[in-house]
Amino acid sequence: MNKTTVPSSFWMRYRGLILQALLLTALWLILSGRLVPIFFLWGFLSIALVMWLSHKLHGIPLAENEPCGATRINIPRLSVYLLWLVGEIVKSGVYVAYVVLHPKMPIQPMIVRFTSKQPNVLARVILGNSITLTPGTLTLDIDGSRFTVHALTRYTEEGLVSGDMEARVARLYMQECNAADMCCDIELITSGRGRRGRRGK
Amino acid sequence: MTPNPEKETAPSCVEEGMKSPTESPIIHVACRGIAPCILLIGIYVFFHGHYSPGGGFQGGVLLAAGILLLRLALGPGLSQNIMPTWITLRLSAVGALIFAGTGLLTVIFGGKYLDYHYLHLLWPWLEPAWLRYYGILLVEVGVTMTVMTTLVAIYDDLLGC
Amino acid sequence: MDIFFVSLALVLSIALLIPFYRVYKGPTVFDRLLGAAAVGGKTMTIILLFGLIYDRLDMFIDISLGYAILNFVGVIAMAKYFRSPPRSSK
Amino acid sequence: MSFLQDAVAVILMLSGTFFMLVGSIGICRLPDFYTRTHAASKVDTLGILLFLSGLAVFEGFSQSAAKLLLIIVFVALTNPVATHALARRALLFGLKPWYGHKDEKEER
Repeated sequence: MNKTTVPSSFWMRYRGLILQALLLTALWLILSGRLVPIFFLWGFLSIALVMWLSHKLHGIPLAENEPCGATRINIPRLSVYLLWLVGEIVKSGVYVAYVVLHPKMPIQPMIVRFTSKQPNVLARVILGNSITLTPGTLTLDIDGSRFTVHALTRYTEEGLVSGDMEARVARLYMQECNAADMCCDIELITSGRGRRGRRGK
Repeated sequence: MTPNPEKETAPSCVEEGMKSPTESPIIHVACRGIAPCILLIGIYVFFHGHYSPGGGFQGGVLLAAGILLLRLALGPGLSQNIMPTWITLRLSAVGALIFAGTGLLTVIFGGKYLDYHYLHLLWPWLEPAWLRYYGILLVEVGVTMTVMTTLVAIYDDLLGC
Repeated sequence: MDIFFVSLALVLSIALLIPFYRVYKGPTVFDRLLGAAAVGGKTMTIILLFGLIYDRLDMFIDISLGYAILNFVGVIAMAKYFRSPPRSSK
Repeated sequence: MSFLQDAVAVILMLSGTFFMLVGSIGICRLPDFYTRTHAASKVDTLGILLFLSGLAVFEGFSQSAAKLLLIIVFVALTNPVATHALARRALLFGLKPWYGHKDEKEER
């Protein structure tokens, strides 16, 4: 495992564990809903048990060549991003419902491959899930930083490779980035016989 | 289109697939993030068997689901950290022992099998309602441990490790 | 309001039965799995509707939460299991 | 207030049921596995989310609504992951996507 720069302050160092404990406490309070002392005791015991079990997980890296806990996500930006994602879920549902209900079914499926310059593996995971939730695109595979995406129509593919969403995800981790050069090495597969289009940027 | 020639010729034996960790980072990260929450939900279901549907068996199944999710994501090798294979059968024996032992304890104290009122020799300061509560909780601890560890042990045994 | 919930449950059960066509007919095993996963998601909502009809929503929410968890774990496990190469075509 | 609450809940639940129905139809109607996965992942997720939020509005401010929010978060997190797992396995399995009517004509 690579040795990462250990953040100096207590908060930055144990932020993951503290946040997880807070999350589990909230989960227990929502689930239990009984404000009786004995259930506080049980809750404390079970949260301690789960924290002890999952604390062993923190040493395992998320992916190969990827140190664990190397970068910190920006929480205020994450909440803004989640709000934006809710809007995208609604849009994508309406769009695919329109495609399904349209009598002619205007689809032209294709597979898009591209390389995205995301800073770390968590950003790639967030990007992959967001691609699945945004209109007409579905993540098929992530291999390193190479994404394989199934797009329903030409229009959705253009929205995908414009790099807007990638820049949004990358901004969760970095200060600023340019949407134009997030997404490179784009490869379109539009037919079963190896006819491919290639667009470089 | 041939999606990915190297991957298609990868070892295709089912057991090899189940033994290796998940390659896709999405599934890996999602399973690792969700598994602790599932474990907590399992413990909640087990503790609240009195008030809502649930209890020993259901809680045990959910706990086993959480551990199996980690087994699926990390592969059997790394997830030995969470619950090693050697401990599963022993824990299930201990669980059965707790369950049967609570019953036998009441028999020893002079009552019928699982007659919780006779547990007052163990905890003389408790009222009968609480005695019942703790007795059932003790039995459920045994059931939960047995169910959870047996399910995990079955999975490990199927993989042959 | 009860009539509304019952009719909603009827419509939902129609929506639940349609993917069974895909489970029965599906040309590949993945189509069948997809149909089964879709059935699972709708069953979860039907359980909640039954909770509303019987006025025991707090109880049925726990059931549907457990159902959602087991559905997810099942799909992940099956997706990991079907790794063998396609058999020689008919 | 209560009337408004009920009206919002009914609208949300009706639209959720509609989207779930459309998702089911899409699973049967679309031509190949990958396009069906689109229907299952997006339309169904939206339907379930709308339905559950309708139920939460109907319940008002209570513990049940909080638990429903929990299920909403859980479904929104896990549904795309589950469909991604299936689609990825199909891709590695070697299942070929369908590329539209144009191709079929050319091949004849």
